[in-house]
Amino acid sequence: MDKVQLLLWLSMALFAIGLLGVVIRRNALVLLMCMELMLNGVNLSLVAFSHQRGDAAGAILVLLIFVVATAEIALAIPIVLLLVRHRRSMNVGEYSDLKG
Amino acid sequence: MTGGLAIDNVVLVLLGVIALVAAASMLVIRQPMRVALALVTVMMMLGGIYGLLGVHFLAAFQVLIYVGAVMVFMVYVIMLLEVREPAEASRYSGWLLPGLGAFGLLMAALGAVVGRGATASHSFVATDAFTLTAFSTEFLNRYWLEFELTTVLLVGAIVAALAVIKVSRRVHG
Amino acid sequence: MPDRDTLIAMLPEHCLLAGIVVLILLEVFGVRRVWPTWIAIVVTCVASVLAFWLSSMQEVWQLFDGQLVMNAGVLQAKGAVLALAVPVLLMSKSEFSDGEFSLLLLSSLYGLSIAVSSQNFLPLFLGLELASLPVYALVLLAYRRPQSAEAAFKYLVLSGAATATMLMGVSLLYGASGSMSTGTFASAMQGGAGYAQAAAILVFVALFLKAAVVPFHAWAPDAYEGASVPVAAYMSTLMKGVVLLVAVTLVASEPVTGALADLLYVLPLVSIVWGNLAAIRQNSFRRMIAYSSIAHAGYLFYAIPGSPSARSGAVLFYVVTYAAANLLAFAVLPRHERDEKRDDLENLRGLYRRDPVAAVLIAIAMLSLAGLPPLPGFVAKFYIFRNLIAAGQTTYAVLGLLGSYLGIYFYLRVIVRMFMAEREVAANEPLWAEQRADGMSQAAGWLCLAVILVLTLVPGWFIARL
Amino acid sequence: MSHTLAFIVLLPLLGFLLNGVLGTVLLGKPVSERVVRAIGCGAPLAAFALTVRAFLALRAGDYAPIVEPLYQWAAVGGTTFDVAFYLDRLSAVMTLVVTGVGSVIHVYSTGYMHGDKSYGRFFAYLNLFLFFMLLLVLGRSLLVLFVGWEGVGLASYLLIGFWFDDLTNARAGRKAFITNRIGDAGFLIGMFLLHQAFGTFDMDTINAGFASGTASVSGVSVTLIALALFVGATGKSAQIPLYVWLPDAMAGPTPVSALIHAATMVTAGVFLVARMSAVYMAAPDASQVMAVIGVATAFFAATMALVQTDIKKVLAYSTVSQLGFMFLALGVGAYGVAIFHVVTHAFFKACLFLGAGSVIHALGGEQDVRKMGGLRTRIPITFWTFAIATAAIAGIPGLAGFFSKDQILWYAFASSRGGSPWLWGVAALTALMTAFYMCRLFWLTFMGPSRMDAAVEAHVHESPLSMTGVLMLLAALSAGGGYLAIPRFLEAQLPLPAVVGSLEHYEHTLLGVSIALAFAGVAIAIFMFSTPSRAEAVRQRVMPLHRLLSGRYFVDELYERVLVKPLEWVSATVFLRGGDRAVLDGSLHGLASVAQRAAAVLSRAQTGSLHLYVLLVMVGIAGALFWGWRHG
Amino acid sequence: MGDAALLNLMLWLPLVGVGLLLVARGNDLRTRWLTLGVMVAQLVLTAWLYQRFDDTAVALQFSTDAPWIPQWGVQYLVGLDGFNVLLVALTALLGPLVVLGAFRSIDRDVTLFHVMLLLLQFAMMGALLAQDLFLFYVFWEAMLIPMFLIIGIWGGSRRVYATLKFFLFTAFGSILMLAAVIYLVVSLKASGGVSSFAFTDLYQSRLPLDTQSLLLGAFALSFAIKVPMFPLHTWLPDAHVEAPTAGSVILAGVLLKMGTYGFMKLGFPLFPDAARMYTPVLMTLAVVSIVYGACLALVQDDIKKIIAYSSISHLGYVMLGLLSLELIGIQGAIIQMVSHGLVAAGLFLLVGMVYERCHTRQLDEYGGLARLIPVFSVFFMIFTLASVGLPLTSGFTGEFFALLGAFRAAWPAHVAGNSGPLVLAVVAASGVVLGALYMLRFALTFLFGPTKAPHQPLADLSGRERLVLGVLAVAVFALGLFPAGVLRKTEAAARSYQALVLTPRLPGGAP
Repeated sequence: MDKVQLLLWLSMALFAIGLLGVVIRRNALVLLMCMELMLNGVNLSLVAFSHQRGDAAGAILVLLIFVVATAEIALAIPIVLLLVRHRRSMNVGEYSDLKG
Repeated sequence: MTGGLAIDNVVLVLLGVIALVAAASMLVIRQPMRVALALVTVMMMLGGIYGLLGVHFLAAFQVLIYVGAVMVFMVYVIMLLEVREPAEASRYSGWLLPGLGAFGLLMAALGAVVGRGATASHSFVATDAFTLTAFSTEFLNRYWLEFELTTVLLVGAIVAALAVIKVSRRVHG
Repeated sequence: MPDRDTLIAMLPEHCLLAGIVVLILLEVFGVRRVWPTWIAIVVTCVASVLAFWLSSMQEVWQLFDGQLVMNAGVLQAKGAVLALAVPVLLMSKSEFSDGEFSLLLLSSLYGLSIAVSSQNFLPLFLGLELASLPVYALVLLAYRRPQSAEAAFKYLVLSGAATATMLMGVSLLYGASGSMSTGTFASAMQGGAGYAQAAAILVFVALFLKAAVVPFHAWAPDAYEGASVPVAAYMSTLMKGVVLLVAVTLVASEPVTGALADLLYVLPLVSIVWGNLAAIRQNSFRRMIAYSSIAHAGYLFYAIPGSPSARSGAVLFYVVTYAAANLLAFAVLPRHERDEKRDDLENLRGLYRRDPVAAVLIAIAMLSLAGLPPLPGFVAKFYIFRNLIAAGQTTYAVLGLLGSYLGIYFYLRVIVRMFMAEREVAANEPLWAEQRADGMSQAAGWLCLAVILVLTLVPGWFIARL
Repeated sequence: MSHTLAFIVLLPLLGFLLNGVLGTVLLGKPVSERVVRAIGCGAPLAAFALTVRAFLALRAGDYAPIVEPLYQWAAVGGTTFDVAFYLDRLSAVMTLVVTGVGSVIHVYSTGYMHGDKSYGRFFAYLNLFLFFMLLLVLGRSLLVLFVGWEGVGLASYLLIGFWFDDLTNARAGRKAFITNRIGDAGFLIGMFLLHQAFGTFDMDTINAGFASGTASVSGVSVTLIALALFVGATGKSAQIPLYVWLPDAMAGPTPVSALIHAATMVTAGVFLVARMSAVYMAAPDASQVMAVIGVATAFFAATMALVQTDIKKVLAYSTVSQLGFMFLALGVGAYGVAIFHVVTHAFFKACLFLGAGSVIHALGGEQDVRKMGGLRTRIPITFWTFAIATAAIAGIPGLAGFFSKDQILWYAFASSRGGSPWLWGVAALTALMTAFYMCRLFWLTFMGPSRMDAAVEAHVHESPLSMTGVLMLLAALSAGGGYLAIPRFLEAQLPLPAVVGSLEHYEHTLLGVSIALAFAGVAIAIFMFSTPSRAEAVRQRVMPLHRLLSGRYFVDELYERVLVKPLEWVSATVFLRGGDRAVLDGSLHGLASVAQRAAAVLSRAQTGSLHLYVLLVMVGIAGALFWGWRHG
Repeated sequence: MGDAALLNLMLWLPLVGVGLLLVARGNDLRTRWLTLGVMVAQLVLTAWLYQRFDDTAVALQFSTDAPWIPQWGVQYLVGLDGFNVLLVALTALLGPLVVLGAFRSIDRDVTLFHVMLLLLQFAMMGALLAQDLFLFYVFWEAMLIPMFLIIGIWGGSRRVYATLKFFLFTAFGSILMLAAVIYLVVSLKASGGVSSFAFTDLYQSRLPLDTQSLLLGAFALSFAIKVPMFPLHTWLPDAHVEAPTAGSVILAGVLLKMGTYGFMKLGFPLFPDAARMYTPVLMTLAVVSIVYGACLALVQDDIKKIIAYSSISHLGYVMLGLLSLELIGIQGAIIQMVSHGLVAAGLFLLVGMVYERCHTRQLDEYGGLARLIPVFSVFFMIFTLASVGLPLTSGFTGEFFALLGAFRAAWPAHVAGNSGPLVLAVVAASGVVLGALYMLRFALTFLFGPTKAPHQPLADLSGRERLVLGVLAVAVFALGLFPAGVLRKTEAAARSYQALVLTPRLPGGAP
């Protein structure tokens, strides 16, 4: 079993768990955290490949992902705040006025 | 990759297992605060793995940016929002079972991808891990476009966040 | 590093950047005398003209070790996209008076310009992110009703999922080839070794998500409905168009084969049928347009399995015609002090009696969207399906066309409401003139109409330049 | 005189245009009767004069046919369709009858229609009829003939429904048109087959082709052609099974019945067959069919005429019956004799109808013979002329009908082209009935005591000179017309059939029998109807038969039940309700509602739940990857 | 100015008219007169071109050939030939009459109405004149939209249903035709290397039989819906009933003819082998249309529906003639097209005139109109008889030649042992009886009997109405009495149609 392979499996698992979390968890903040988990999964695979190749590009992408993730969270949190204030609930399932 | 130190590999596996367990626990823990802690755990473990792989500066960033900034912010917000969910309320959405099914499918698919990729890609011989110096020079030479873009992105994000906050001020006084 | 090349080739981006800086400065110093939208319009126009000017030079600039490649086609696409942003800015006046809108839109446009010209996944990723991040805020910006936040949140989560999926694909691609260049994609698509094919699929799934192709479409109707009119217009046209341009860049000039090909045959078809059917029962204009845009995403993606030589031309032509029609409809949509009411298709009932010009313009837009000759929507669709049949995919082309037939009904329904239905005017209803879209929006509408008419009369002139 | 024939045809058209178009459309108000009269009668009289002139020219040319091309109607590829007129012995006879009888009936009408609010329209229609009838008899090509053929149908339609305020009149007109159309369809098919065979519609060419036997008929069955044309003839000439329109056609003004439904139009079928005699000579089977149908029609129509109470209906059935005689003659190859009967029939039947018209005129519109009687002294001219014509049709020797009918009977018996004792027997019986019902009619109308209402009786008056003069003229012709040796005149063109040698010696016997039959019929009628109770007793004794006959064998009802109702049922129930509404529109609406329902389902699938959306994404990614994996 | 330029001017004139109307809007009367002027000008130009049309030449005349989308080989290629010359004349003739006919009846949204009329006129002319498949398709579809609005805005109570049905029906056919068009052009390019949409180039295509069949199916579906042929006709009665008079007139006068024109110009000549293979099927459908349409016309209570169903029946004869592949039949079909255009237009105008006065279309609410409005009745009778196919009217010329052609084609087959066509021809011939049946039922109830009308007193036709109907009546008689000149104009085209369809064009065959 090689190391990169192992890390990849872990990375995939994190990605999938993150996605699953978005599907099944009701709490909006937990949902956001699960999205972070997905990105972490991606990061891991990028680092693993970068390590395997001895190439910096993967690592640089990881760095960029850090920044983007931060920016996304910085934007997401106020939106969630707005929703929570209006809805008095953290339950994402209740944010379903728009449908049909 | 059997050439590496055995102890390294053991630690690596250990870190990975902990990360996996922590990630899985994120799905079942009820309180958001504890979910955040689990996530922090995952991040720390990943930071450790990065370190073990020799990408130390990423490990450092992982801890600094993610754990230090993002998660602290998150925790702060969790504390700020004291919306009490009714205790009897499920932590899960109505899509738990379908979600689990889809998860199974997705894992199988991703697993198959990784499994198949293994046969094809492990012909690579690990070259030396790149150093921080190499990384830095490359980042500043080849990739300063990304640097510029990141800057714009951050500016945009800040403006956006400000705009959102402005809206929320307008709406809720 | 050839700095002069960078300076010249990225003139449109620089111009946008300059605009952003100026707007920030205005904001910082609290200058109120200059209306920010004007600046944004000027900047966008200049950037567009610059892009076209550069494209006319027929040169190829390789920037940053080939991470960005500016050739005539890319620059032309960029010019077109930027030009199409002008109506969006024009119609924003009535909704947004502050500078944020312009600022965010310019940032997003900057991202789009980068994404279009990227030949490397790093700038591509950043460009797409830069394009979408401000839009989350834009969806929320005209907070007229609480649903806007919901819309923004849904858009953010799904877009985040798209980003993660794409990055996973990129990562696998990187693992398989050791390079971040988009050139690796085309070979991976052919069913290359290891993770390559899965990587290609993941990347395309992400594009499907961003362009709202069934089954990754569900965010679009909610997001559009919650967003204000100019933002919905922007999302449904420019954002979607750029995703498609990116897709075309990725597949380069390779024929699509393998599993990805299957996806590209089936999913667009499902999209066309689904979007067109679901639109039938909508009562919200924006939601209807959203479903229509889902169907149009289907048509657009059918350009990819079409014959490679004409892909980019077909996509660009389609994007321009589709966007022009969509923007036209949004621009002249009658106003209402309540956003939900403005959105309500009932608001269009008997519009011809109240505002014939608006009714006729919306009708033209609808007919073009439905792909009925002689309007350019038809030529665009013809272009796409011609390529598909030329590539030997007659069955899917026929099915796709049949799917497009399903769509005719709901476009006609709008026309029926405007022309063939009467509405009693409530006593306290504002005068017709007050409901008419403002002058700037109308100007945007006429602009789009001009584009449509030119494309109707001399489509060959335009196609020759693609 | 290169365009005489054209003028003959076009003059009545001019009359029609002047009276009809100018009178009705342009001025919008009625033109004075005097102007109408001048135009309306002037045109046929001038046509008659021209016909005489043309006839003289024909004779001067030793009866070589005169061909007068007018213009080329159409040309497709190498095939041309010309409008040309053709005058030979046959068409000369017909033209003379048409213009001659036509003219006098026009004159008669000036009196009969006096005071009608649509005076101008009437003459316009009559002129239109003449135009088409002349087109029919003078056309060189079957196509021109067909134009006239359809045209006279139109004129007949318009004239039957002339008093259209009463819907029954208009209905009768429609019935005539439709029934004729059925025949026309057959005619068309026959024409097409001829064109297939000869590549032309010119009848002289076709006849020549058949006569010489050199024509390549290219696989087209002559019998089929002959039968198809005969179908056309049964329509126009009121033969079984298409005779039903003619009795109803009596709804039109009486001069119309005289002109169209007795003297001229209804004989068009006879003319057609005579015109195309070469075809029928080549088709003995079809001729046999024609003879049988003819005699059957003659017989059944006569039986129906026995019990009719409407004066015009009796004459109508009599006309059908006489037409049957003509077809019998045609069927046994005696074309000239048939035409001879056409001519004599035109005289006496026109006289009868016009006489009946005079009676009706006198009685202010009464048509029921049961309410007449005793008119002998009140309207003497009518009485006498009617008497002569009745005698003529009954076959009293010396009068016109005797000659022609006797010849028909003879050839039916002895012709080598299908004559048989059976045909003769039935025809003779019919002749007996003819004499009987005509005499009955005559007796009931003129003799015996008056059965008129007092109000009617008060103003019974003899008709004006314009009418009585015409009656006298026609009576004279009815009396003397038999001396025109038309069969011999036509023999050069339409040779009489050979008589079966072994039967030749029966000629005089048969002659005696037919005279006896005529007198017998008259005698029985007088015996029965001179004492009303006797007739009533007979009626009572044969009540079921009487009901059957006066119900006209219930053929109309049968047609209604078998043809009209089923057609309506199929159209309304099967096609409209079943086909259009249920199946076609139904499946369409079904599809539409499927689409609507699908739309509803898709719309409901969009629940607004973010979880679901992401789940879709998740399944989508997994599915896409699996697809790729499966794909290799 | 050259004749080609005149042709272009004629084609584009309505669009110029639209511009004028937009400038001069606001005054209804001015709008009407302007539109009328434009239509008359077009008619004059058409008349000039018609008499300049050289009937001996097979080639396209007064043609313009300019690249439009050169990358695909799409040309702006228009011109007159024997195929379209009569229909162009018919369209131009009906134009002013429609405007005149609607002079009083349209009082709402007058400008829009006339703009739509002009656009429709433009599209119809374009579809007829186009000699490039892409251009044809564009015009073909462009006809729908103005008609959609005309029915939908100025129609009766169920107008929205009717107009949507009309649109969706027609568009369905067009969509499949579009696929076929693309396939045809792509395969032409793939086999021969020519990238062209010009009819003449497409006539050179060689496709295997099964491909031809599929493509013909797609084209035929589109055209058959337009004609309309059984069982694709159900849109027509609804559309006619709900449409305003002008809409019905154009619909019956020109639009339906587009279907048969399409068959003649495109459907059969493009795919001759398939066309010959499927002739029995199509011919059966044509005859079924004749009978079915007539039967349905027989039981309608709505005066417009009677005429609508009669159209189905009448156009069956056109199809019959076209399918006979006999020169006479083809010529008959062409004449029948024009004739039906005139007659149906006349009848719809008449019905519209009476509807304007009485506001009901129920047949049994009328009676004895001949007494009330005699001039109207005379015209009504003329057009009824023309519809019945009485000699001397155009209806006879068309029906007669079409049937004769069908017989001439059927007989050899019958001799060879295949009696199917003959049976069809005989049934078609007996259709003339049904035609008389329903039209005379109509006339009987409408014109005759005791006078009955929902609105009395009725005014008889005005001078304007008389003019409109008079022109049509003259045309009807002219075509019935002197068809020779008209037939000469189309003979070359009929021949080339015949040759195109009769010549096998499978791949690998001798060229």
